[in-house]
Amino acid sequence: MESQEAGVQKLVTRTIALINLLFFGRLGDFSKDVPATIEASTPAEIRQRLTTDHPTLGKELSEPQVLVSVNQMIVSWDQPLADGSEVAFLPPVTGG
Amino acid sequence: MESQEAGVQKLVTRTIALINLLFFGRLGDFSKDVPATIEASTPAEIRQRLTTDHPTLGKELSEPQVLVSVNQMIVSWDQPLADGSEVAFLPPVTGG
Amino acid sequence: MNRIRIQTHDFDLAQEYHQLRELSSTVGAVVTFTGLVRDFELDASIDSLSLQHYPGMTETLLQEIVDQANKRWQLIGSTVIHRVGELLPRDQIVFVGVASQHRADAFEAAQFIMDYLKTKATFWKQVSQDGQQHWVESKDADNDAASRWDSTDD
Amino acid sequence: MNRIRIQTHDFDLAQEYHQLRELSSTVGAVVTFTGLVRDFELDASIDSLSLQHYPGMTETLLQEIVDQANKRWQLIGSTVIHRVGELLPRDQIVFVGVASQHRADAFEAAQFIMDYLKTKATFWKQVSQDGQQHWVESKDADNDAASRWDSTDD
Repeated sequence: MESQEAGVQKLVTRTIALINLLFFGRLGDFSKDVPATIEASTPAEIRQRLTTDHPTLGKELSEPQVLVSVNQMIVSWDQPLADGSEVAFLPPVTGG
Repeated sequence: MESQEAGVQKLVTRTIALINLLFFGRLGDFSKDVPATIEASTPAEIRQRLTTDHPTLGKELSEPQVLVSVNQMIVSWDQPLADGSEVAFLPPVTGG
Repeated sequence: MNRIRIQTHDFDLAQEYHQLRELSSTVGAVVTFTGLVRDFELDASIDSLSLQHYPGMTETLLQEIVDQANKRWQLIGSTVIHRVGELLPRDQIVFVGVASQHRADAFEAAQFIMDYLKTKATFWKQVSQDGQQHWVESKDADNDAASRWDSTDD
Repeated sequence: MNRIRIQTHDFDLAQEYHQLRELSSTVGAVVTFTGLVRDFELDASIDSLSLQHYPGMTETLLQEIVDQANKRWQLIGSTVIHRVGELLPRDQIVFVGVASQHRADAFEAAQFIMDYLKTKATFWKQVSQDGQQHWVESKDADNDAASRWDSTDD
């Protein structure tokens, strides 16, 4: 939030985008009072910001097996985010 | 045939047994006029004696892939035979 | 011909098999895998199972897995069905069917699709045991099963 | 529970699957293999297929193969059906179904049974092509498929 204005105005090093959040599997249990959207420039920043208000969720998201997807593609945690992106946090899958 | 009498009388080194013959797969095509039974002491001897009257069949039976069974068990060609045994000649199988 | 379906309702093995078998007169082998809900998990009996997935992404991932299978083996057709929602012990949960000319292709592709589905496709299982619900942990065995296909990957 | 049948009449995959699935509440995986008569052999179309076997010995050999599979893998049940007599293109010819707790056992056992059946069980195929009948030659690929199981044999 502190750098939001600068980012939006100048588009210099990073854009602060409005992101739709999704949490699957066990992560859903820890994110019941998390807002559906957040402003952030990377998945790593989302995680960092969520950790402030939701430390338990933040800890879960930091587990090395948790993957992150942007618009349904698995990406790295420092993937730059565009406005309106759908960011999902995915614990290890257990289907089949 | 040459040693049949001696074998039956003394039971010394080998017994001449009356054997029921079976031919499967392509071997059946070469054995249409082969009698259903034969006297012999081993599968190898059966093959040798069949070769005399049925050279084409004999050649087929000498193919290395042909297996022989006695009473439905795969055996070696020098397996001693008991009277009434069922000896079958088996080309490579092709089921499934 | 590759079909992928994610659905809450049950599937009929006979019907799926029939479709694969009828794809072509060159079909010589059809392999089917059906996964069933077992009545226990970690040695405790389960009351029910709830399956969540990530709509859209799951279909994309399954399509990628099936595409890979088609690159690696000579396939005539395949069908992948995964159920979601509430399931009970002994219910059918997943189906993979593969038709090919020769049996090795169908066997290996079906096993490959299942191994990858287990480790890559966005499904999550929650079991209900003694009135308590908890998420199923992923299994090392599944990761091992999937990774063995990596070594021969193109 | 292991079933072995050699028969002239057709079989019903759905019925065989149902029996395997219902064996126990611990069944988590059912793999089926169905072999179909293709309409060509060595690039020539076929009119029909005639399957001969060695009654008695075939059943014994199939039982040995199934026993070996049960020693090597954790199986809940299996079914092997092989048809004999006259068959037409697209007819079902052979079925192997395996039920187990975990999928790897069912997949591997089903493939093992088929590979061994192809090279050990006393069946012989004769095809009719353009009014001419000839016996099918055995395939090196089948021997290779079967021998790969030898290295890990007990």
